[in-house]
Amino acid sequence: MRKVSVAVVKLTSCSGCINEFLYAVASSPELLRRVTLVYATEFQDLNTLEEVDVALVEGSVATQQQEELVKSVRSRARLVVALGTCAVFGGVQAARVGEDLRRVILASYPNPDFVSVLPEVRSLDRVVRVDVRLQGCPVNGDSLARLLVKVIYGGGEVSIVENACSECKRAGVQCVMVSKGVPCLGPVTFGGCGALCPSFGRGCYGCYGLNTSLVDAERLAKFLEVLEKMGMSREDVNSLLKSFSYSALARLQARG
Amino acid sequence: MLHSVLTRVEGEGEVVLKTEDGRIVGVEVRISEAPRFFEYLVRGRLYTEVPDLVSRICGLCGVSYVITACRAFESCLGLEVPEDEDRLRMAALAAERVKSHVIHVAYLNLPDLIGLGSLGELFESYAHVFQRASRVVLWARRAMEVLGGRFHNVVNARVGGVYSFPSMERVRALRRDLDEVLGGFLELARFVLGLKSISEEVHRIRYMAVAGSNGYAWVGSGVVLDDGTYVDVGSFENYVLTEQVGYSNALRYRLLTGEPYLVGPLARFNTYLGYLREEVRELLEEFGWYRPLGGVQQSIVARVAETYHTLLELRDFLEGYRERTVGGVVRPERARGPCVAVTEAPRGVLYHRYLLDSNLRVRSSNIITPTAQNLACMEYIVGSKLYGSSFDGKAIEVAKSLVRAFDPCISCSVHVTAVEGADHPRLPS
Amino acid sequence: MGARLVPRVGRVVRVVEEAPLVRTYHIRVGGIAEPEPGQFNVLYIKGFGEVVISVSNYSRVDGDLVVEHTVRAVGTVTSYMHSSIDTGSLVGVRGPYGRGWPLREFEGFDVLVVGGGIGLAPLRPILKYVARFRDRFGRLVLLYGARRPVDMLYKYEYGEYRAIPNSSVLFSIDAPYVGWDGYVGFVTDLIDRVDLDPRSSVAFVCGPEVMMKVAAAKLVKRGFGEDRVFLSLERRCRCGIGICGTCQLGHLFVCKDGPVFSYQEVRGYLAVSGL
Amino acid sequence: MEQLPGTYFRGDVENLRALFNVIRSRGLEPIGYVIRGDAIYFGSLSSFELLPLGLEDVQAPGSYRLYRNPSGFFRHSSSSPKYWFHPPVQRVLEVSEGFEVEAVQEGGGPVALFGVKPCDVASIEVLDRILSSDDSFRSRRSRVALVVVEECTVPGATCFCGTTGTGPSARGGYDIAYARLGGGLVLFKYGSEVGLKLIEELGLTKASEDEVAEYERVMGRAREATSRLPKLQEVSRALERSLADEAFWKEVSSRCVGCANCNMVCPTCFCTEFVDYLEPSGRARRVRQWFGCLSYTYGQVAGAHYRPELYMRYRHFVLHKFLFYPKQVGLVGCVGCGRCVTWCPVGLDIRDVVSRVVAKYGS
Ligand SMILES: Cc1cc2nc3c(=O)[nH]c(=O)nc-3n(C[C@H](O)[C@H](O)[C@H](O)COP(=O)(O)OP(=O)(O)OC[C@H]3O[C@@H](n4cnc5c(N)ncnc54)[C@H](O)[C@@H]3O)c2cc1C
Ligand code: SF4
Ligand code: SF4
Ligand code: SF4
Repeated sequence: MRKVSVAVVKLTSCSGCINEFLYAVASSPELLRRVTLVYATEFQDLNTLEEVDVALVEGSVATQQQEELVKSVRSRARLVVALGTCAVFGGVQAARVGEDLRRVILASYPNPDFVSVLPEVRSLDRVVRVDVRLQGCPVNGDSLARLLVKVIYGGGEVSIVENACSECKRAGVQCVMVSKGVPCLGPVTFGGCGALCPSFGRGCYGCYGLNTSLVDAERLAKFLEVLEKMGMSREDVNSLLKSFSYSALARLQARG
Repeated sequence: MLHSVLTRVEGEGEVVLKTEDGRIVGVEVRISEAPRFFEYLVRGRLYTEVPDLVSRICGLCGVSYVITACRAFESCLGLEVPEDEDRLRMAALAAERVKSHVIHVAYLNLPDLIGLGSLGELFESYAHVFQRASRVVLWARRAMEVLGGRFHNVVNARVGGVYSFPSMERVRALRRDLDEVLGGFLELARFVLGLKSISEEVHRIRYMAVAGSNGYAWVGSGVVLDDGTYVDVGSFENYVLTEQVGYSNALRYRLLTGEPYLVGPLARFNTYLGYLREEVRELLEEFGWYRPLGGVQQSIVARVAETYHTLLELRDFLEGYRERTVGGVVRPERARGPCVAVTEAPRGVLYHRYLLDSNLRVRSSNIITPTAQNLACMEYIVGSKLYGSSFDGKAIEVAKSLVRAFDPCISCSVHVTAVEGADHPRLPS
Repeated sequence: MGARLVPRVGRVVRVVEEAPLVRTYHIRVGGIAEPEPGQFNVLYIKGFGEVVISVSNYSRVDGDLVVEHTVRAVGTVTSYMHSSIDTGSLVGVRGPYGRGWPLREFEGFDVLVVGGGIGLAPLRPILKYVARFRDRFGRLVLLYGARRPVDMLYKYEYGEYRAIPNSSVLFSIDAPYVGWDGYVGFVTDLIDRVDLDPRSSVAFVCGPEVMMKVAAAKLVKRGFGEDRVFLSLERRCRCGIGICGTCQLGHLFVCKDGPVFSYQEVRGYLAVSGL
Repeated sequence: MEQLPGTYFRGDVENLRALFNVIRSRGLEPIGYVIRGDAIYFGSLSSFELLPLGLEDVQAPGSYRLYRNPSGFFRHSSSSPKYWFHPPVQRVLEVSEGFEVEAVQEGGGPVALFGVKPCDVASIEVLDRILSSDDSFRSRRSRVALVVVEECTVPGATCFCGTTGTGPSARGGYDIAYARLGGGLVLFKYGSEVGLKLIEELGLTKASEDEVAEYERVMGRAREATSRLPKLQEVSRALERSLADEAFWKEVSSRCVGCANCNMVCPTCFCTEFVDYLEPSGRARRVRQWFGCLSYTYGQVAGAHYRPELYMRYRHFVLHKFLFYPKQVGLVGCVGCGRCVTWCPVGLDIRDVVSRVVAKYGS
């Protein structure tokens, strides 16, 4: 029986995606049996990072140490998976980027000199090569389990890029934007959550990230006009996008 | 010399034992988890957006964050939450406690008690225990999915209530499966409560829990200390001292007297022992645990008791559940004073305070998390146990297991703030 | 109830390493029809997905077929095949599907075969067919280009192709290579060197789409009728039987109306980018 | 069997209920528009009360509202017959550890389309042809034993079925059609022997001349309201000429965000993707699910993309309906329901595109 060695690496994040990993393996004893955790500070004591088949990396890179850690992980891992929105896009912590760092720190700490972080918050792919991206805040544990099984068998997942709306419609959920006038980021957000927010009657706030293979800056701007008409200010959408799609947004802006 | 010894906690942190001539002379709990500055991130945001955002502080107890933020805003904006909606949110909070406790008890703490290094080993040698635990966690996950949308960062809570009621069909299915889950849980509980390796050591510590809760400790109007002192949520910040140390990314807290204090399951257990349900009491009595707990390593008993209690409460909730339509959205005009609330997160008292500007956007905030409050206590307990003893493998084990018994969730502890700086208008007390 | 989407289970009986990232799988399978040249099968790799692969040859063994599929590892399923599917492995097979090369219609004609890279795979059955029914066709000319000599498929068979009476075989590679004394440049350049009478010839082309467009334009310029130039096209193919819709090229379904089309049928569509 | 001129029958909603009950008593499961929560879905109608009779939808580009209105008229919601005939997610294969392949079988008894709109009935005919080799579709299709159509006396603001010739009155392919007129009057007609028998069984009386005249007046108005677009042949011709006009297609699709809502709500969009599931034990499952041509992956292959830009995919959507569908199956793929207009979150309007293309490329 084939086993894969897995490293679970945490950067700047909340551990939510790591917990989805825990769920993924706990949900199936057979899966657990095929995973050898070789590095996971959260679950075990043994912690030297050797060669691994898969590194699941949660979080974004916000400190010098993390940058070094992730590079060393890359050099030892066959497959690097960016696990979750933080790793794929930067995560909520990226909303501080571009602000005066001292002011940022002072909002939380009385003594800013004790805290050392980088001014940028980088998604994983801006530091190392990433093989698989699994977005979601948190990542969908079932998709992660699916991927792990395929990796264990020596393959991967066929990628299908579509927006949250497709999932929404397949699930038979009525569009909240069109039927209730509730602003929703679903039309520009990666699918993967199963249209969670709309299925609870609320608008999507974009935690699976902005799908830049579908929208460019111009289309996004026009879409924001629509949201604005529904009562959601540009400012609020932008802060959501910065929180959940930081690197995608940066890419869009760079493309012009 | 410095020796780092900690792993198997949520997030990144280490316990550093300082030695001189081979003897331990100091203990530092260092939180190396990178700070995320939530107090800054919520600035300028409309109050309606804050719950979803602060939910990201912790991947283990997001519901607590969401509910604390919602309640903080509801109180200052004068919003009434319809009773059914409140109960639905509280049920999600309960499911979160179950999940968090079982993960800690079975996956993180148990290996210490039965002398194993990791989850993998636990699975190999105690498959039955592992499976029972997993079943409870998976059920709790489903409960959170049904009630709140997902396992972490639930989406079905808003300032003023919830977004929608789950269908009867899904709730019934949950209820149906609960009996089996409860049965399995009881086996797990008996296994744990019967362990001889739970330390009887007593720690002389102060503790704090939410007060004014209706029943066992969930949410309330303030906090209560072990000596019965009641502190209203509005003056919480005046009763705790904030400190920042150079070796850690997390703030830490003490009582005004300078004493460290404990929050979390043990504090709740000791404060609310009489409120535990009959069935829980009987179970505890079976193993001689129906009594105030004296040391942090006994927190596992509190977790088991709370889990059982909570599962039974959830059973009642599911049985009484009726599908409804949600109340309308009320758009308040202005906030009356600071927005504050306390909640019992799985790891203990969680405090939020926000100040809103006239556009109902956050001007400043302070979030005091349970683990941050426990840090000083951790150092104190490990220090008093190990001070002067020789640094060796045994000392490391002792330090580790003591810290782990706190179930420190480090992700959240680095998002602790704040002594009022120039940036923060001081609260009227 | 997807009877048509249900594969037969076959077994890989032989694997030939053709070139870097290209392997030919010989799969023995029962209960499927004999493929026409240019048709394809859909191979199902359990748990990972299906891929549409041309039949590059086949033979009969005790009532079963052994179908040969030359697969280049380019994406998820094909890479997995290369790493994990070997002699003895089970593979699902559906097919044969699609409209193949119209060989029957062009009996008596000279046959020009132009292939690029992996595109030789669906053309190979033409060579076998002409060899088998030699007297039904006129001259046979094969033009085949690859990036490097090492990338050329079926190297072990070139002698066989050359040995077909009244045939010629010309090769090209993209850039000079040590030890290569053949043509260097695009395979489409070789079209100029072919002395076939376009009025009595038919051309069968397969390769990257740009190469096919250039080849077709050149052939037409040389006097081949647009209805005498045939291309085997590619689009995203999922079902193979025209019900998933993802292979549409204009109103044509590549899987069931094609994959082989006359240039006449598709020229207009191919001229519009992104149609 | 064609309707004989003048053979209209009169009745009311109670007769409709009676018809519903007769159908059920014959062992047919009525399917149609069903109230579920605060929305209307297409699916099994377990009771007459679930029909959206007292509801009214108000549609506009990018906007849909449902109101309670006893005298209101319901057209349709985002959910079309496609949900039932060509379900959004279908299991195709179950494969064991040892590679035994099992096709997923799906049973079910006969059904009756009940109260389904003419445009949606027409959409089923389109699916009929395009999915003729889809076993799953055909097996569901073959379960339809009776068709009861509700004609649209008051079409919605995004409807253009008159242009596409698919409404607002029933065109054939039905057993019974009825129209709800003012004052609770329901006019019935039959389209088959079976339909006529049923009408007789209900004991309906012939409609008066005045009633028929009123019916014709109402339907005429409805037809006019939905027929304001250029002729279809002209649309196809213009589209054919517009193929390579990149600038035009970029311009008309400039607000599109590629969400594929239009594809999902369109009753004739049938495209699907396949998803493979693998269990740790080696058991596998293949699932087929709706997939929109506006999604990024549509046209993507390993190492290349045939429609990398969004305007190309939007263009394909429009072309497919009006230009390619006719060549593929001999029917225009658009049935004029207007769903893609209403349910597009940015309100992109296919009617505009069609008019503009004719304005620019029409003869
Ligand atoms: C008629 C026809 C004949 C073909 N014959 C051969 C052949 O003989 N040898 C060979 O190596 N390749 C052939 N291909 C291409 C082959 O189908 C793709 O290389 C293969 O599907 C890639 O699958 P993947 O899962 O590795 O790639 P991914 O990029 O992971 O693709 C995922 C899915 O998309 C579809 N897809 C992706 N690329 C293509 C493509 N180029 N064409 C069609 N569908 C695609 C497939 O359904 C695939 O499973 C043929 C394609 C067509 C249309
Ligand atoms: S294209 Fe639009 S109007 Fe036409 S049938 Fe589809 S959804 Fe209806
Ligand atoms: S319009 Fe697009 S999704 Fe719809 S059927 Fe045509 S190709 Fe498929
Ligand atoms: S046309 Fe509208 S509904 Fe269709 S993909 Fe574009 S934005 Fe979405």
